[in-house]
Amino acid sequence: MPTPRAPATPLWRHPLARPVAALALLLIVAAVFVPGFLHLEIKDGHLYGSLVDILHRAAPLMLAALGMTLVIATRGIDVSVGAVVAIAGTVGCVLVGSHGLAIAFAAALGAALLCGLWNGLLVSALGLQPIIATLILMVAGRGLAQLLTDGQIITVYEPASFFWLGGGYLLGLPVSLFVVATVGGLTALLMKRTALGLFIQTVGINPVAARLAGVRTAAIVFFVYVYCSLGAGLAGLMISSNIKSADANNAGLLLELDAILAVTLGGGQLSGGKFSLAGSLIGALIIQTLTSTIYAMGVPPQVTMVVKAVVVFAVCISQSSAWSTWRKA
Amino acid sequence: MKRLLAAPSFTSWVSVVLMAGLFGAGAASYTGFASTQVVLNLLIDNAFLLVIAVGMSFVILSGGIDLSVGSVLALTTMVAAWLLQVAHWPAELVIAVVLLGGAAFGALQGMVIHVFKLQAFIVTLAGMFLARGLCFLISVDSITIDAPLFVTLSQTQIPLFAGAFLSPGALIAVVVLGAGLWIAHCTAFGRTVYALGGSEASALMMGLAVGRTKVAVYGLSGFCASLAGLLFAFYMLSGYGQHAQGVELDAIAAVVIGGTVLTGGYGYVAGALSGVLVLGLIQTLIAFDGTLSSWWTKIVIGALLFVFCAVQRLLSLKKAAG
Amino acid sequence: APLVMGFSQVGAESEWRTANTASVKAAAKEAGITLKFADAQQKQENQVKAIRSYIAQKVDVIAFSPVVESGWDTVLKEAKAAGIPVILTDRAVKVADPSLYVTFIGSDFVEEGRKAGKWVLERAAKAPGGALNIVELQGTVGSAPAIDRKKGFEEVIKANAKLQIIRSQSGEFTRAKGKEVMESFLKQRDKKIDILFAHNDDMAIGAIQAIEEAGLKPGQDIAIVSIDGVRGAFEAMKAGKLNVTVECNPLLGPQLMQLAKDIVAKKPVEKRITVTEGVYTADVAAKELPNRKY
Amino acid sequence: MNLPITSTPVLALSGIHKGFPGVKALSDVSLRLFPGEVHALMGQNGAGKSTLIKVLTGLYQPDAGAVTLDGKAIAPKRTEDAQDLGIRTVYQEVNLCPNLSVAENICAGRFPRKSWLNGGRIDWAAVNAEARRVLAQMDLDIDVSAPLSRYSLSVQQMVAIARALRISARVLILDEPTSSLDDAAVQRLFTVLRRLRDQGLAILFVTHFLDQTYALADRITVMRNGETEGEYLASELSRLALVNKMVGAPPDQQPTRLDSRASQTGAPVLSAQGLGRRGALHPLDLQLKRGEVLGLAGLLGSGRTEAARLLFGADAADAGHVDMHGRTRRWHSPREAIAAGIAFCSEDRKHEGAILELSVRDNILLALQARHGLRLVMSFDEQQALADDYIQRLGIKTPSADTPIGQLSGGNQQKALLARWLATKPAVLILDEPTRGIDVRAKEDLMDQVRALAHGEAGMAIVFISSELPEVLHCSDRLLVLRDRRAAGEYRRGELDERSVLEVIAAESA
Ligand SMILES: Nc1ncnc2c1ncn2[C@@H]1O[C@H](COP(=O)(O)OP(=O)(O)OP(=O)(O)O)[C@@H](O)[C@H]1O
Ligand SMILES: Nc1ncnc2c1ncn2[C@@H]1O[C@H](COP(=O)(O)OP(=O)(O)OP(=O)(O)O)[C@@H](O)[C@H]1O
Ligand SMILES: [Mg+2]
Ligand SMILES: [Mg+2]
Repeated sequence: MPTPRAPATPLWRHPLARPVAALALLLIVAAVFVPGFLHLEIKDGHLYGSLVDILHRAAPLMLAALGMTLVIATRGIDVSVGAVVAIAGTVGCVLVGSHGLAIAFAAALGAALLCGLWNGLLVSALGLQPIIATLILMVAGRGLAQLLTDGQIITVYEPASFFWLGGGYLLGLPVSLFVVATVGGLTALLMKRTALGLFIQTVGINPVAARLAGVRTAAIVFFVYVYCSLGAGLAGLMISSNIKSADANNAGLLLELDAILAVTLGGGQLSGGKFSLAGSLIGALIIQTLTSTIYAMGVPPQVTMVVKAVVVFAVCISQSSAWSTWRKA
Repeated sequence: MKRLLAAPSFTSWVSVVLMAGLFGAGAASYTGFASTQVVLNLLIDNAFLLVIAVGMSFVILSGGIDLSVGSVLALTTMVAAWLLQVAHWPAELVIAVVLLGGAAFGALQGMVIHVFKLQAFIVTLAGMFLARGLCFLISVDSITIDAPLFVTLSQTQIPLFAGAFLSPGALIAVVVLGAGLWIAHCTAFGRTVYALGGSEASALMMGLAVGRTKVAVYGLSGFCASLAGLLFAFYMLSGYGQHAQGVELDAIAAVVIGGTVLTGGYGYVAGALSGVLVLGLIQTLIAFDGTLSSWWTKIVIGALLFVFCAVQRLLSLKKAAG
Repeated sequence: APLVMGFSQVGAESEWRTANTASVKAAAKEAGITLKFADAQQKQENQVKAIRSYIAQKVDVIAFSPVVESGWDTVLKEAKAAGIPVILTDRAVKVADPSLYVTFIGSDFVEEGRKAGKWVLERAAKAPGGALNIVELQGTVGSAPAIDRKKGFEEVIKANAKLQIIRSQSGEFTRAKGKEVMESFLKQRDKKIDILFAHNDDMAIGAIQAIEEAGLKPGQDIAIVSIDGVRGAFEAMKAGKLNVTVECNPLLGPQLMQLAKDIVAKKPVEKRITVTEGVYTADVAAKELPNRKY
Repeated sequence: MNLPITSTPVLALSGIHKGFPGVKALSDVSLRLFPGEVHALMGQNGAGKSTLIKVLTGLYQPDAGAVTLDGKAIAPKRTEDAQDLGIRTVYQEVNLCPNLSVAENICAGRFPRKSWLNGGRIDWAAVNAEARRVLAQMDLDIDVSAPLSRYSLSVQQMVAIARALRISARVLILDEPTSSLDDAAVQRLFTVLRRLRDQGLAILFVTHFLDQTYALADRITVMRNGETEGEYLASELSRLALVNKMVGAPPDQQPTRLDSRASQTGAPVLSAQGLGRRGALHPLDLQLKRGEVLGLAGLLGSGRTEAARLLFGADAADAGHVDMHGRTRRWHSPREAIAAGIAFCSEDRKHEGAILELSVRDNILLALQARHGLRLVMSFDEQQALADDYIQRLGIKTPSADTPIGQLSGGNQQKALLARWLATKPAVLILDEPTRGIDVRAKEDLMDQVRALAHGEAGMAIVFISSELPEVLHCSDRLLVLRDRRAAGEYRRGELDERSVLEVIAAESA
């Protein structure tokens, strides 16, 4: 949405200030406790280091979070993201060897599109509650993907160009980052240069008023689910390109939860309405930084979850407005 | 008929009819399906889910959500097992402690949600990580429970008629359901929960006890989760950090299938029963079929879920139009 | 009437598991046994439900691969009361009364860990110089294979003080997580990594990619040992990227069916039946690869 | 009737300050409430009346200042606290739960219970009886067990009042309770209020209707721009003086009235043929010509809103159709009606109008943009200019066009929503209670604007619905009276006076 050009509020009041601060704090903690965490070097002609890893690993999550942001902005939720990741990755891997890159990508995104259309249909035409509508695909989706592979992990050996999306480098940086930047940029442009952002928020805040004002509420809702699935499809291709295989049962497992978490950490409200694409991207980075830091610090696996929980609590509470008033009092 | 159609509980009735249809289909296709014990097994096997779903109903009716229930269940089994097997506490005390602990865990989440004005989703998601993580801090391995009380409760069969039986766990679940119904419809707390779901801002302006109710709702859900944990412990006789993975989604699905609206305010606690039974029936159907591969199992569950929800929705729409 | 067997599988979480299921299904067909198959999607409660439904259907014999070891007493008692014999496959259970099941056929995870440890021990004996640093990719936290394989491995390598596990993190049995965790290990530049022990082949395959991307040679710069022996592992060994895999044989279908027939025919069977499992190193990989069925 | 001023006030506020980011809503406000009086709080839109009330009831915490009840300082933190202290409030917007039944909305918080012997559960029979009893005071006989959302806004407003009346209290606060009530309902409410006053209750009453103020109030406090302008005895303050104190300008001449000539009405733009919907409106014929204002008059629930909604396609008609520019149309959604040039400003601004969290600019732009589709209708600067233009023309009091509309006072929200529809330059404009919650001055401006829009070059055809008969009579060129959800008569301007219309409206249905 067009933001006011002359922000009367100081910089630290900016809605993104707190997520950014949380991210910075995490990085500082990591840098202090893990020697060389911030170290970057050039290896094989590209940047190499934990920071690059974080960006690289967060890419699929960022794609999923972008879509989830819009879905949540319309008061919806999409729990089928992980399943769509599995479907798209599988379709891509099954076809890429025999039919070539272009067809495999088109088919994978086509499959994701179908998933989105299905979700959109259930939510906007049939009027099912979003969580149930998408739960159906969440349950069945992995089954469909496994059906394609007969339960096997499909390993891709050829063509090498397939590995470029999830493992290649461009200008010294992972290709996946450029993909996220492009998708994110295009989405932001779509939101700013068209009325889509306005409509999405309107539908999320007050669907009744939106309808009376002449907004095509059903079409908007339909769109966000399709968009979200497409993003998930791209993420699926990225993940399977990265590990050079499709694992229908495990690819993108619980990605939907992380995506929702990313959106909320970035300041999005699950009750719909105002959204921030940049905030969600930062939210995704917070999650990945946390995971990477935990790995790097050598936290024992059985403690990992507790650490994660505590950090999420801390980040949320520090971001709440009640906290600031509380502290002052 | 007309009155039935006009009743606000129409959606719930649709569920019951559809469920009967589903059962009929099973009875027609598979031998041994149409037996009393199969029906009772639905209740026995899903007792813990029913208890969680009752707690979840309140949370969802109040316009919130609680993702931590599955983990709290696991934590309860773990703590109970540890206290019984390692610390050798008496079983009655252990039961009291874990129930209180679960309620406190839930209430604490409610407090964080209320005081810091945070979203329930994110707080309970963190609660989910926390509870699951605490399990592994106690032990990564499973702990077998052999306390006599638990073993007895686990293996008692309450005979009904013609050889059919019910487990104590199932009985407890039914009692919890009854209590839930009573609380929702006959107490001020229950009505405030509905009011919160209808419009929290209005409830606040109407001078209702918004904060207290919110904390209590999550406390209740935590209590139900730990009670479900006990039922689970009776059922499995073990404490384990991986128990009941993803049960929160099952519970939410059950509540929503039972006709409660996820955004709060509309629905019935009784719906939880029909939701749980539908999910259970779908699984029983698949187990009786016994020819589906792992992936077809998922697809068929999804498809049945879809058919059920779509039919339910279309019938409700038709009623709204007519 | 043909024999009816109810079989409750854990899920389809890995290639190994899928091979296991396929073997059981094929063997049942071969043996003329009617198979009632149920997938529990990794949930114990679902397995209990399935077993109860088998009891209600009055099958002749019940077999299942338990998700967890504990918590089976009640339902197995019900099966016993209904007079249905129970066979455990793949994983054992802890029950107070061992007569609740007739026999257990499957691998021993602790033994697998030991085998992996022995290979490392031998390598350490040959290697000159000081300490050898090991990193470990664990399976899903709390799962039986992860706990047991770790236990067996640690038990054996204790014998040599040169061997040290410097890092251990869960890779959740998947390629993607295995790769991510390995990437993180490789970024720690304080200690050189000599050996990687992965709780399954999938994580090892993911880790191999991470090692290559870090500019190192898997199998040479870092020795890799993993467990399962799936086809992908043999391919990696053939390419010289994986040093050894400890087989965990999923193909126990034929043995299971034979057992079922014996039990129904009231023939005596042993309480514990192990499946034949080998340890395959890179040098035999090329020869062995065409024989792999999974 | 006035109590001597020497008696001590029940409730006193002094030196209240309250600021929101960027706005100073209240500065140094004082107010005294005496037992047994009706105290009117008057002021223009955005003067700070509602904010003051919210401070009083603990919904907002004042930045500075003191509130005393019976001489003791109180600091309510929640409405709950205020309620326990005996302060009952009806807020400006209907703040009830749409999902609960009418009876529950009235009794929630203090349900009649069965005895402990019977389990102490809520006594539903008593709840319903109690609700019926309170509503009966206002002559409202509805099914109290039906959910609140089933009823129109005016009924909901009565329910909100009933809720406040149910429990005896020390202080009763009513923030524009009559904004969508018809005359009869207002009279019944007043009867109740007078009785309560005579019982010693202190009543604080906010309204924009001068008639009502003088009919009821003993004392008047005037607020202007977030400050107390002064406190007066109603009997000593003339209407003109009151208006001047509110507006803060020297006495103006009577605002220029438009000529009462019957306007040049042109070709029919929109007509309805047998338009109806089961249970809501009997088939209705109606014609609307270019450049005319058609007033719809009727009692609560007479079907005016429903008629408007059907014309606009907000509800699907199950009988009849509309003719727009000579073409027969059946609306499937408001979109089609908007595309054809119809605009509809709903009576329920909170639920059907305002997008509370969006800026005033976006709210104004919404309908225009929606008609255009996804391509932006205009550049950001032009949007800003358009919004600023309407803010200025309609006198919307807002810090900037970027302020979320939810932070505006009720009346100003209403104006912004009117701007939304004016921006679409419709051929037909349907206004359902557009004067709701607008102050005296703004109301006159609005009515002048309405007539200007119709009679000026734009030549808009306007449907004007208001529960205020004088307004309807003043505005309309033609008047359609509805009764019991069907047309009861149609009159040209000047054919009828207020009295006779009232007779038609209230006539016993056959
Ligand atoms: N929550 C809020 N945030 C920011 N500003 C607010 C908020 N509530 C009210 N205001 C501002 O405070 C001022 C006073 O508003 P208030 O609602 O008290 O006016 P009012 O006198 O009740 O007007 P009306 O007659 O239109 O209801 C307005 O300028 C309004 O914009
Ligand atoms: N007093 C009432 N009793 C019962 N139902 C009512 C009453 N008032 C309104 N309604 C409901 O409102 C619907 C139509 O009223 P509508 O809102 O069109 O009337 P209106 O003339 O605009 O009156 P209002 O002043 O209430 O807005 C009816 O279908 C009816 O269900
Ligand atoms: Mg106001
Ligand atoms: Mg009306």
